[in-house]
Amino acid sequence: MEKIAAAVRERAKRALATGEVDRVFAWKRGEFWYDVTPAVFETADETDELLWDSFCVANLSKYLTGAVRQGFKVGVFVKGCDALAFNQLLQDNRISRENVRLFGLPCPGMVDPEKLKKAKRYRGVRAVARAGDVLALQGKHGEQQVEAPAYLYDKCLVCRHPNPVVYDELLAEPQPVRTPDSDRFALVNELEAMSAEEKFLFWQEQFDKCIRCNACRNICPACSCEKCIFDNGESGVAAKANADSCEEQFFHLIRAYHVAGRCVDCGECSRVCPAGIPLHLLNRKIIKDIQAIYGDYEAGLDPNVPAPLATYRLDDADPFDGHQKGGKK
Amino acid sequence: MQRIGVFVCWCGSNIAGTVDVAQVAQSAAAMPGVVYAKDYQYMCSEVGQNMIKQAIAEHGLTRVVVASCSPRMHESTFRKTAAAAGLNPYLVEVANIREHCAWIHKDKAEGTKKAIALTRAAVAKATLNAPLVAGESGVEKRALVIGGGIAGLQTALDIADAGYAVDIVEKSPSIGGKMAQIDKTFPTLDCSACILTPKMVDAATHENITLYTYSEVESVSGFVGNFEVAIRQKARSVDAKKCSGCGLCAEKCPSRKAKSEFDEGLRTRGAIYIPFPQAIPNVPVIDRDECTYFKTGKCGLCSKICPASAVSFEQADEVITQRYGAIVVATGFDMIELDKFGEYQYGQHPDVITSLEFERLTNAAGPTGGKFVRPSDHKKPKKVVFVQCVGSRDTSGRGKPYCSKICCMYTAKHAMLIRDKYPDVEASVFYIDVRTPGKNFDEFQRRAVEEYGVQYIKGMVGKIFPEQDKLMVHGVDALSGETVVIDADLVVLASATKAKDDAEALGRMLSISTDTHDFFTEAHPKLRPVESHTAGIFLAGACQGPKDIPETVSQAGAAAAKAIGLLSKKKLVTNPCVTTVNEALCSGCLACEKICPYGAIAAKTIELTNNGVKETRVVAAVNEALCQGCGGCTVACRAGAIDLKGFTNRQIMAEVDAICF
Amino acid sequence: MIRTKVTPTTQTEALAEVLDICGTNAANCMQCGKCSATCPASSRMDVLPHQVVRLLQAGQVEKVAASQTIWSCASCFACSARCPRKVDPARLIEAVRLSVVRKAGGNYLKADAVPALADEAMPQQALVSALRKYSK
Amino acid sequence: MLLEEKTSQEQAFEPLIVAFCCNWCSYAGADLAGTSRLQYPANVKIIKVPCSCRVNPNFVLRAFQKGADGVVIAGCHPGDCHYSTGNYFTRRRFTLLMNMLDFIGIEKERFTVDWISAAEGSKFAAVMNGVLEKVHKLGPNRKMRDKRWKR
Repeated sequence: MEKIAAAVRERAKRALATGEVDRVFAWKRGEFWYDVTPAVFETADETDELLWDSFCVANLSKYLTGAVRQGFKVGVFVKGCDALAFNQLLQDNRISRENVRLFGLPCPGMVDPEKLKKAKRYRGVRAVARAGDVLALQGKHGEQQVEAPAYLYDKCLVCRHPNPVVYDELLAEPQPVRTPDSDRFALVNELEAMSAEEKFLFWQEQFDKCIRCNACRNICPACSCEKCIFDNGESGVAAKANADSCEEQFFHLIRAYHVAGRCVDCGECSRVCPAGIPLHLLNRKIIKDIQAIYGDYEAGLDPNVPAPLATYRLDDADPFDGHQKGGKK
Repeated sequence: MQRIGVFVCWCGSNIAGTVDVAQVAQSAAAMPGVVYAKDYQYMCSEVGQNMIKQAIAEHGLTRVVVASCSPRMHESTFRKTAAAAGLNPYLVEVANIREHCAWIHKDKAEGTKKAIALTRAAVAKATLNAPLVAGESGVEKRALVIGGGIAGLQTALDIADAGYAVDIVEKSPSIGGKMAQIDKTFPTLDCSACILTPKMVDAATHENITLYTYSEVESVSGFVGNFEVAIRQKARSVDAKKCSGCGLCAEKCPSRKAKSEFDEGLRTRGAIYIPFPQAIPNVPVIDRDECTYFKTGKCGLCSKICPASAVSFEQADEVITQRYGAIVVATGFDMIELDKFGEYQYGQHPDVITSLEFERLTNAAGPTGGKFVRPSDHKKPKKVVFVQCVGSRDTSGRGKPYCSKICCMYTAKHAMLIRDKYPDVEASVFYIDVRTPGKNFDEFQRRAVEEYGVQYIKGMVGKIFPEQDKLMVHGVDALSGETVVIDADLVVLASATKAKDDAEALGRMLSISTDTHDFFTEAHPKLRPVESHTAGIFLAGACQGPKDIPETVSQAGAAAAKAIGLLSKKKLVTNPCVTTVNEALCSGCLACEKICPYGAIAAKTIELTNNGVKETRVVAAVNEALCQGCGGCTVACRAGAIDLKGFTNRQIMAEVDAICF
Repeated sequence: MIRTKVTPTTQTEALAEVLDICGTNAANCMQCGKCSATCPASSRMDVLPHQVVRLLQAGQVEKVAASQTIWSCASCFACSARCPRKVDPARLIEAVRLSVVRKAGGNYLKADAVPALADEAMPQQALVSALRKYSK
Repeated sequence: MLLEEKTSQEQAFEPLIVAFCCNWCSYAGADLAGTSRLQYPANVKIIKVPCSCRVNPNFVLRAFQKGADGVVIAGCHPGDCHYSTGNYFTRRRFTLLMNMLDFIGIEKERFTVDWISAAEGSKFAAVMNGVLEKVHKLGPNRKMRDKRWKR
């Protein structure tokens, strides 16, 4: 991975030095060893700080909306899920393809620091190196090697697209897909099997934890409205105060509904939720329904295929026509 | 704060019988914003309306709520009342306490409670009502008629005579349609060509009519009064301006394999051909699929012999774009295929023909020159059997479940004509029911039986076996309960009518609906029979359902009258309840554009300064003249940037809140 | 022969039984006679198929039950295939037949008796139909 | 809770049903139900919308929040939409919303979409009676309800 990282750095430097792009969106080190933060690079010199490692989980696509609108030509690194997000933003007219240089990065899956912490591998670590599926935790007392899959984010374990679905150039060899697609609906299926009462209690407990920090919304590549309806006092549904649990239900249902057919299932909403609400389950429920009822559609795969809620078929399933009377056919 | 007046109507005892109207008025008076509340026996009466006008003036009302019958009944009445008193008509709301309350509940306490809730919802909505001004749009003084059969011709002539320009688009190389193929017309037996040809000539020479033959409508956009239509004029490969119509090319064309469409395939035609002698325009067309020159690059005989050098192999399709105020659809009908009716031997035996083929066979200008002979051996038949309802009234899926309407009459006509000309020929008709409602229709059919001795047999034909040069027709006489067999020489099948195969596609292009059988649906089966659901688009003839010629012509006249009524208007008032975009909220994702059935939403680029930085942004823009106000886009818009006037998100939510009060 | 007047009705138990057995709706029939015209066995029938349907529409099950027709029908289903109204006359006839043979002792033929009666030249279809028809 | 008390409370339960009806078909169907003097309980309150596709999921959730025990959306039959395609979108949108409500534990029976034409007054009454019956069985909707809401 370090070898690829060097190539990544080199490519960014060249892009800025030759004026191929005005800005490069990439990652740099945050405060801690497990902390990687998105960063904007404006000059070739700055790119020494640029990095690519097992913690580059942050999706950079959404940052493009502002920069592209101001007329900058931007270079951006995309992993598999980021590329889906990129396409979704493209479909929503939030960015323009011409102003973006896409550097594709096949992704081996990102490491979840929380999992390392839970496994008590956390203490004393200064840096983490990676070769294939082996993580080398380097600390005060030397190096310790662990198997990477055990510490990857859950969402990475059911990743369908480790390789970008769209890019201008690919900077590494493609990665194999880890698990079959069906696995990602396991939890949804479990919840569906519960009684109405159990389901409600489960979700009420989850939604009650919500502090309305809006992290889920801000990270989401499908949530890209100029002004969210929940921030708009005129809309009649705006509410920030956690006055009553019903408002959290409203917020989260509508949030999930607004990304229906547009969610690329990157799982970022759940990852960033400080309260640990499994928001991605709502999204996946919708994805599952759409696939079951309206056929295979994957948001972000092809921006030219109309989204399920932006189209219809005359012979769509009709769960409401219990009477089968009247009307055409 | 609004100053709202609430007016509760008794509707005599219709409402007052189950709703305590006084209590509704009393409760309304206490609702937020209400400064005046009153009940009266008949709010829609002159006295009632004056009461509203007076209250608007005296109490300075800014909103009016009328709790009365359905808004479908009197909303426009009360809007006019408010307008007369100087209030914007869209500041009026109606609470439906009759159809939705008084008439369905028996218990007075319950009814009163519900009436109060409905009134509260109307008050809550009215509070948020905004004054709306209906827009205006002009009317393009030109009509388009799609289809050049008798329906289209009659419509076009009527509109043109009223002084408006009309374009006729006809798919085939000549106008005339099905009627041109017919020999005689029932119930008067006048010659079809004799009454149609003058109309064709009239249309061709009328100063207000332009013909586009061998042309098809390619796209339609716009709205009532302002349609924009692209017409594809297919390449004739003959320059109509140079051609004198001498017909030499058609005569000399060496390719003779193509079947004549006009003669129902009973004879062949050249690759370059004039469909029939009276064709208008009298200009040949090259069937490029059949032409040796187009297939191999060799031949070109027509071009060489044309005295006017009118043949042009290079001619290309031309697309003409034109604006129209009204469109009349008159695309006509077809006959069903009979491949599912193997028992009748159609297609297997040349002497089993359809009624339309029979028309050509007996026509003086037809393939036999009017000589009544059968196709197989050109001998004169002795016995002719007619079978009605071949595929009509058939729910089994082989045919069509509806009655084709015209077959009883034309079969009687055919049988009668045979018996009249050739008294030695026997004619029998198998029928299920004889349906002859129409002026002089039943008399006509009875004459066939009583004067001309046509054998009518109630029953169907089960199978036909060819035996030597005869066709053994096995059937049943259901009335006598006998099985029958007739050794016929010719069998004529009255196949069912059907909508044109491309009717649904055209319907989609025009955004007008079709029924289960692809006939165009009228706006109301009784009261608006010639209008489609889309304003400005009218229907004439058999494209709306099976019809005979008199009916077609009267519907064509009616459609023309509707079109003239529209074209004569200076301005059209548009619906003010349209959507608007709040550009500050719009992200330009154009989810709204994708679901708009009217193409009323388009992208627009705006420039703005965001925190001192200049940005360009794409936003949605609504064409108010196109928007019909369904509001589907408002739901597609996640940010609520697009909203529907008269039914805003806030208004509907206020109603929900008031109902759940 | 003396003609007696009948009272058309759809409310008889016998009719209900017949309609229950076959599951088709005689009311769909518009008496076009296609079935009778099509029927290859009509020459042996005293009541033609379309008349069977009409009698059933009027509730006259006994007349059909007493007819030769129900035993002449070869169950070739030509009538059903060509019926424009999906009435399925063959099934109606079969149902009447069943309502007769289901009555105690009503069996027309025992299965054991068939081999002796079988005709080598008889087509398979008719043979199977006969078994179905006579051995309930 | 004493049994007696419970029964009396159940008897007192008067469900609140909010029905969104499209102007062209279902609202007219409701008018016809009235004109034909068909009975359905007063618990159903109708809000007119131009087309069933005007109904925002926000409205449905809002109604539940504010105390509705059931919500109905009624539109023209698919294929008969006055705006030609509106109800096709309604069908997709609310198929998904209904499944979602079910997924978080709001009983499917509380949310009904149906196609009622202007000629189907009796169907309108039948659908409303059906909804009432189902909601009666389920009892008051306490889920999603704004706790500040009192009736």
